[in-house]
Amino acid sequence: MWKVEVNEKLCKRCGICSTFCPVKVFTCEIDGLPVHTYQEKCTGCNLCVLRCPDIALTLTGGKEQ
Amino acid sequence: MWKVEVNEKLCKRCGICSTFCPVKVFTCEIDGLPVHTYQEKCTGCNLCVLRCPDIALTLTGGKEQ
Amino acid sequence: MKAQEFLVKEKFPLFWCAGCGNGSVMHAIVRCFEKLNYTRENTVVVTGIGCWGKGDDYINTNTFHGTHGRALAFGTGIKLANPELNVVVLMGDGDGATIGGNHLIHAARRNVDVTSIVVNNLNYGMTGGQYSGTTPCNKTTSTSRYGHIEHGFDLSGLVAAAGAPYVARGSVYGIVQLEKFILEALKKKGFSFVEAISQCPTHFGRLNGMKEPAGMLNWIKENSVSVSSANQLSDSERENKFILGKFADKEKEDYSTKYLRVIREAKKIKEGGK
Amino acid sequence: MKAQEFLVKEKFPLFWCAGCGNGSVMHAIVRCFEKLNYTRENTVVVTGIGCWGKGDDYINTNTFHGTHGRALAFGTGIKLANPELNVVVLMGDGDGATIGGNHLIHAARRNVDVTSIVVNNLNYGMTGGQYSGTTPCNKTTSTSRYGHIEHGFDLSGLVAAAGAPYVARGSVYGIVQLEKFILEALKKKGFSFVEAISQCPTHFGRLNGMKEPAGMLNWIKENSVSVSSANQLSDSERENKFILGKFADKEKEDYSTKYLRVIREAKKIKEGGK
Amino acid sequence: MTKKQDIRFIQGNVAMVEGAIAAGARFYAGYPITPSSEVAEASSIRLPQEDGLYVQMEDEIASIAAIIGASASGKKSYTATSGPGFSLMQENLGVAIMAEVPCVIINVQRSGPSTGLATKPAQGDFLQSRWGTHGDHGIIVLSPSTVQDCFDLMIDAFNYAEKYRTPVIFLADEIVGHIREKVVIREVDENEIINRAQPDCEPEEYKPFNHTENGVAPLAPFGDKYVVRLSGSTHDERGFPCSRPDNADKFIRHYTDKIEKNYKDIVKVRKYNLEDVDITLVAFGGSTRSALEAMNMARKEGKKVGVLQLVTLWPFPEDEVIDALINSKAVIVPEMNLGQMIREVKRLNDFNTVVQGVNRIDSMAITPKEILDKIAEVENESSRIFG
Amino acid sequence: MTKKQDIRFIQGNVAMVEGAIAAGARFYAGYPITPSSEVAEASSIRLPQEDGLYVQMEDEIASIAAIIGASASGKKSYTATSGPGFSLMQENLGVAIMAEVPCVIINVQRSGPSTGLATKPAQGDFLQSRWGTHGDHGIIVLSPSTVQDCFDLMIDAFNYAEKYRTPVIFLADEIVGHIREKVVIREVDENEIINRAQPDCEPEEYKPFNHTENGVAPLAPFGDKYVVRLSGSTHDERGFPCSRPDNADKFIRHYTDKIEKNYKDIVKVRKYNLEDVDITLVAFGGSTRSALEAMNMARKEGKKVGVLQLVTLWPFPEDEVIDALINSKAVIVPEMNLGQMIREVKRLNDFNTVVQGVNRIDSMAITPKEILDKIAEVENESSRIFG
Amino acid sequence: MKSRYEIILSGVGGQGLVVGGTILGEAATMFENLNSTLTTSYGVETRGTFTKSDVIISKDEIFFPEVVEEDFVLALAQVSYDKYAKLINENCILVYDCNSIDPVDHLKARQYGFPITDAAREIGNIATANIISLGLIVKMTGVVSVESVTNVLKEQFSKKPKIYEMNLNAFNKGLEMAEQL
Amino acid sequence: MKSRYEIILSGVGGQGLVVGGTILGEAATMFENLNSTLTTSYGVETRGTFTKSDVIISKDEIFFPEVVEEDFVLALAQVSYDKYAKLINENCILVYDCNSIDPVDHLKARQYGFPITDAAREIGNIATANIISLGLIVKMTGVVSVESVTNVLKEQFSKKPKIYEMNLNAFNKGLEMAEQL
Ligand SMILES: Cc1ncc(C[n+]2csc(CCOP(=O)(O)OP(=O)(O)O)c2C)c(N)n1
Ligand SMILES: Cc1ncc(C[n+]2csc(CCOP(=O)(O)OP(=O)(O)O)c2C)c(N)n1
Ligand code: SF4
Ligand code: SF4
Ligand code: SF4
Ligand code: SF4
Ligand code: SF4
Ligand code: SF4
Ligand SMILES: [Mg+2]
Ligand SMILES: [Mg+2]
Repeated sequence: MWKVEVNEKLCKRCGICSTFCPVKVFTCEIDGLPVHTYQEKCTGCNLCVLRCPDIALTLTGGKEQ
Repeated sequence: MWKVEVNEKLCKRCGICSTFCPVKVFTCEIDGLPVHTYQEKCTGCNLCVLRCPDIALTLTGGKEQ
Repeated sequence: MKAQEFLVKEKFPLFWCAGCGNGSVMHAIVRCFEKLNYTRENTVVVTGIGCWGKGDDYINTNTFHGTHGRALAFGTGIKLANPELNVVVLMGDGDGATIGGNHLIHAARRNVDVTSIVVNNLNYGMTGGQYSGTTPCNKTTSTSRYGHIEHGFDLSGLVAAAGAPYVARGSVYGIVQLEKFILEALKKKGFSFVEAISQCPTHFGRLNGMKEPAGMLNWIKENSVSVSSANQLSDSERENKFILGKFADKEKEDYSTKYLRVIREAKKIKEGGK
Repeated sequence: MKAQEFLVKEKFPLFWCAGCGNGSVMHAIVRCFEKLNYTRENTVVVTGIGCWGKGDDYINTNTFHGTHGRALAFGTGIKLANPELNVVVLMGDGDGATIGGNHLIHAARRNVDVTSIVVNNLNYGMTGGQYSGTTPCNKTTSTSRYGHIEHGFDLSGLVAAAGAPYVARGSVYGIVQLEKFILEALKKKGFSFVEAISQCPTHFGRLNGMKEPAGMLNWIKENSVSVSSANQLSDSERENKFILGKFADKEKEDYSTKYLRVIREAKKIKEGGK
Repeated sequence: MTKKQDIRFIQGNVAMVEGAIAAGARFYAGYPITPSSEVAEASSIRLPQEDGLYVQMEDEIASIAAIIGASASGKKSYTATSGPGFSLMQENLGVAIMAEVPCVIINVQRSGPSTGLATKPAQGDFLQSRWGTHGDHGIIVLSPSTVQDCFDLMIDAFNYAEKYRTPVIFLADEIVGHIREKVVIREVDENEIINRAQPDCEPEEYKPFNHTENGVAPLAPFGDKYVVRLSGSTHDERGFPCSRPDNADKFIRHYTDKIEKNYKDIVKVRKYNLEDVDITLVAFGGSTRSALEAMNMARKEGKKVGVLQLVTLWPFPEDEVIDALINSKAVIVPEMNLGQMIREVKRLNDFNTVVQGVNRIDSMAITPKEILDKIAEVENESSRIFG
Repeated sequence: MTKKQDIRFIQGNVAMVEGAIAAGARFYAGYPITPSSEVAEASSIRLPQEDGLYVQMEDEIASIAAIIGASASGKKSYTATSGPGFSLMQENLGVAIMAEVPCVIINVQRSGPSTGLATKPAQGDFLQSRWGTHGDHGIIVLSPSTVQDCFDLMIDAFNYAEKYRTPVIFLADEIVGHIREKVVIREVDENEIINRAQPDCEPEEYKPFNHTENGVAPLAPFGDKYVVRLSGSTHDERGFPCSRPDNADKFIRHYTDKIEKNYKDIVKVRKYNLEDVDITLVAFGGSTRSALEAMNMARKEGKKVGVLQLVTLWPFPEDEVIDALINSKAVIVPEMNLGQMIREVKRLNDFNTVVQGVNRIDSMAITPKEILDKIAEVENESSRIFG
Repeated sequence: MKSRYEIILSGVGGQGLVVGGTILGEAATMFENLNSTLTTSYGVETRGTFTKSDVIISKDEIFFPEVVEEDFVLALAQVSYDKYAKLINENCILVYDCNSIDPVDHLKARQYGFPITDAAREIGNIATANIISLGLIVKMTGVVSVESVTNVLKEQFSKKPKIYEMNLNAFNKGLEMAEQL
Repeated sequence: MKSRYEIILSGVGGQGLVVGGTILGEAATMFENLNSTLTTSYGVETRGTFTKSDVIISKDEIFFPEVVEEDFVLALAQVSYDKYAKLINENCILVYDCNSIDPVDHLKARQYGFPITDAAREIGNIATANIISLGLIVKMTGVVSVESVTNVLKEQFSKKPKIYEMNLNAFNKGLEMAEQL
């Protein structure tokens, strides 16, 4: 399973990761911090990581795990 | 008959009029001043006048004359 | 007014070298002024610095002789402040396309209704024949004695790509066509651009084995092709040719016309209170 | 070296606004550095002034932070003086295409082997969202409150017309494609150019009714078409779209390589006695 | 509501635009730069409301060229920039000087050199404003210290430009450009406004550079019944190029003389408590505010301190500075640079007056306290003089 | 044939190129302009012969940027221009100052302002060379008076640039740039040449702006084992942007101090017959030649006239000028402008010495006769002093 | 009121402190016969980092426009609280947003925490924190009258009734919160 | 020879006067132990209008490089002849091209007309007029030796034997013409 981790210190709560996740994996906390909620749906496409303007995301895991 | 007159004071003896006259009407004097020698061949195309960089030529006359 | 009356006859003979193409282009321009019934008072000729930039010395209209490369920027102010004026901007290839290249592409984009006429003699005539932004590859100039290694702009292609509604390239050899382009350009409402391939026998000609004043003009003649036949050429073949013809001719609302809408909108808001 | 190691982590978080596209492009660039095995020592990142022009603050290689609009001119000197260096020039649309437009087209023509990456966010982010040379017609900016009346450049089209051997346009939304273009551009021997359509939510987005940080990126997404499908569009349709894809990709000997011939020739003549 | 139209609480940069419009300006061309961008923004909103035109050019070089061109077409024109852009304008500034085209160039100074600190104040362009362009020339430079100045003095700037057919530099700084304070935007009386003289001769006789002994020639706009030749190259009365030495001599002197010889008309200073001083603070622009505060504080301590504010910076107010040098035991020059204006003061000091600077270049305003300290220091050092 | 290699009869502009090459310069970027174009032309021919590189840029702004970039890559670099181009270079001159990148900028002065008279001499850029770029800064300016100077002094120019990590202005004029005369092109001894200091620390420890008390930090070239951050914005020791006031203060002072405090090393003057003078002619550049001729003529008439030639113009040779003011009854300053250098001389004149100018701005050289006349005039006027 | 009152509005970029200061200044200069200056200090980084505005309101002409001795400090972000908490003296009032700031004890100044962010959320727009703060300032200092500020708000938003309403609410909320002191 | 000899070469742009002056200067400085300066005056109009070169040859160092008192004037065009004919004094030699210049009488200077243009045509290139003139100058003044000038020509054209020959012919032609005086 894939896991996307958010670095809270770097994240600026812009919502880009969640808005454009092809499978809508994220939910947002009240202050906008994204949470990788529906983790099981995550395809590991990495797009959120690539698009995040604040280099705040890391993708780990994968099918095998 | 057409007549091309050369203003000696303006002409800089560049040879453009004579070089590019479609019917080779001009001859040149020793210092390069063009002379409208074979006047009868002149078609009145006006190209020499238009191309002369020193605005030194005037075309007069024409078929009727 | 007659073409000849647009010329400052007292300043003749022209200071340009024997065989220089500048005079031919200037002559064509004043013929167009006559055809369009321009007056001295409603016309402004704007120039930069260079041999061609001295064109305004011989033209009898209003003139503005600015700095090297900036003629279009002066011309933009002149026109926008009084859209009734016919503003004609004369630039060399150094002036208009090398140091002034940015003003050229932005003027094309901005679409202010001025006409620019670049005499492209492939080098800096005025300062002694150094290479410019249009000097062809492999040619010799006073600063490329070992052969020029840069590629010159396809200037008309560039200006068209920048968005100009009217762009055409002619040559001093093809003077009749050139005059037609100039006439069309002057008539065009919006930014118009004419490139005149011309000869600098003194520098470019002499340094490239064309000793006679007429030699470089002959070389231009021999290396010219029309836009339509150029389509069949390869890239590198194209580069060694002068492609003559129209590169753009379309309608596009000019800046001053559009600005009337800005004023209308602004006043609406002003009157609506602040 | 790993992409992350090219970043100056101690300077994080990035100073850019929430949702600004600059960070995404910067991330893509350092990923390419990793892929190409660049080192900090053999790479120089050159920037101008602007929000994107602060990119070098976060990159760990050699850097040169110059003046607004002149990054390519500094980069030209850096590269020509040491052709072994990887020279990457980061510019905004104001920086690279408005004040710096002339350096851009001449660099494209001159074909010095540097890679330029313009982040085109359609306005001057740094100074408060004024219109730039790429702002689309009718949009609102802090200096076109009544609607912008100029047309923005088709920047990639312009750079291709100026002679660049490699030109491509991507977007922050299409980040994978963008990264591919950057990689190709870095690999290209000769002048290469990548335009990244990006979002400035703070100014352009906010003033044009896109309030959320992600709003402008979404707008970019919705208005993008590929080069191939753009061929079917009319001129005015094209103008309102972001046409993504490659505009040029050809081989052209770069300046430094050619200059070796100049040196050879010069020495021959020197040794022949002067 | 009438009140509101008169009194506003706005930035200096915005007041400059209102001043320009009041002076009759209807054309702005510029390129944004911190800390002057509000001048652009306000102009883009306000000018079309008054049938004027705002255009953003591709750079500062084009911006100054466009305003010169627009002025030649008869529109009063201005631009605004800061150090980096002002440096870029230097070449074309020479065109305005040489072709004698009125225009106003606003420089809102920031911390330099080079890109420096864009949002921070400085006064490091004082000497550049006089000598930045190549070749001999004269120039008028005015410097505001309040938002009210930004309005009122801008009218003077256009008036001088029109009267003397010359570019005028409006040398503000980040402090004055960005401060918000009360300003009275008044309707300006018509006869407060100077417009360039117009020819009344026959069109054939008109020569755009046929200067009278003490003045400048009338300047017809393009598009009128006159034909006008303007040129940035050395030219004759008619505007044709001319390389005769006597002609060059005449015109180059003219560019300086028309300004220097009208010193009395152009030079403005403000005198605060100078009737009875030991120490005069000579200041300009934003630093004047620090000087005035320091003066008030010093007076409270019973010290005889006055302020000479130079409103006109160039031509340099030599007479007034000389008076200050003569009438004071010490002159202190607070400026946000390493000592540029003080050079001029020292040049005039044939009186052995103590002249000292208070200089700050760390991008912070000079505090009144620093000036007070310097006053104390000078008093101590020269106790024999004061004693 | 050996002789021929040493002695040549060439223009000043061409000798400058030989001087630059002898100094180790291997990179030229420029944009042609009269009367400096021969520098470009000779460079385009000579540099590739020495494995150097010549590139013509699209304008002067790009030209100075390119030489700064090339210098950052480790090549000694130079450009040449005249007034209009020098004005355009002012913004990026600030980058060289701020990023402390050595380079040499040749300005062959012509008659201005603006386009002026392109082929005619003047010395109207004297003060611009000091104050042309915005913001506080220091700068080194050297001025040649002979073709031999064009060679020899150019080596000094590069040496100063490298030693102090600073742009150096080589302020020539049309007279010196275009005159042809004898010049000895010598092979320069290696230890005559200064190259910028190189770091010897560990790469991680290297900070490109970590200046020592009295000097400048070593500057590694791009591409070496060090990582180098250079910036035209206000930055810290490592080259990162920094807006702390104390940092701004430190660096802005440094740009001036590193030059002013090394006055003794940088200032060069030449003294002719100054041991025993009544009147000292203070001159620079092409006008020095007129002054020397006048001196010889005056000496023949038995007048005690000497010449102080300022070879370094900035930092201004204050000590030497003060000596002249003290030791002479009168100082005459001949210059081809309306009196720029004389301002500096007057600024230093606390001695009531008579200071007068001989000024010519009509694009002609000052003749020795004019100086002689001024000498006579000064003698008459101040007969009480001389009496 | 003192004849010269010095206020600092501090926080991070984007919190509308300049707008707040401008409203104060307008109230003072346009609706009361006072002088006022507003200066702002920010870095190149206009976004997300420390900024402050100095507002001076005075019966006399104001020369030096920077706050020399704070009478009132508003802190809307931790960075700015930290910066001022230690600096200011006993005559100064320090107001901070207790939703986002951890206060320290034993200050010389009198300090008051208010849930400004919460209140702004309640009003429906977090961007109204600056106007709420205005209410606090006006109530706690009396430097300008409530009426003057509402006049300014009215003129400012005359063409946007909804926004006017929201801001008026915010201002009143601030007044209220101060009332409860 | 005088210790300082002042020569003016005048005509219109394009006549090769600078080349002529340079050869003189090279001869003096590189092959004789003399000093020399060459300065040229021309307008923006480098083409077709009046230009002149000042050549000074001296045993001493040369400071002021402009001719103050002409010892020798060469005029290759009517404009330049007209300009100098009246100015120069009795000690000066004036040489002009009698093919293109109408002289005036009663000059203070000693004047000599030579058919320089004709001679150049004869040699096969009108551009050699300047070198022919050199021959005249050298012969008539002795300011440098014939050998020095031929040395310069040899070096200058070492790689173009034909052009060298032509120029040598032209120089000799000038010497010859002066001989016949
Ligand atoms: C800022 C500036 N740089 C350089 C020059 C010198 N200059 C004058 S004209 C010219 C080039 C002329 O070339 P071009 O524009 O092609 O005109 P041409 O002489 O060929 O007609 C140059 C470089 C100048 N006057 N100003
Ligand atoms: C010569 C000069 N002019 C103007 C500026 C002010 N300035 C700084 S950045 C900028 C524009 C930034 O826009 P862009 O290049 O598109 O970058 P962005 O901030 O959008 O990333 C401007 C006008 C400057 N620094 N220097
Ligand atoms: S894209 Fe990045 S910065 Fe934006 S919300 Fe997601 S993690 Fe945070
Ligand atoms: S990796 Fe892809 S699917 Fe998973 S959260 Fe990110 S964008 Fe969504
Ligand atoms: S083209 Fe004109 S200038 Fe040339 S030779 Fe003919 S007439 Fe004379
Ligand atoms: S008019 Fe035509 S045919 Fe007649 S001379 Fe001229 S070019 Fe030749
Ligand atoms: S140098 Fe060239 S462009 Fe200039 S006048 Fe002569 S031929 Fe024409
Ligand atoms: S202002 Fe725009 S470009 Fe600049 S950081 Fe913010 S979002 Fe990005
Ligand atoms: Mg040209
Ligand atoms: Mg941008």
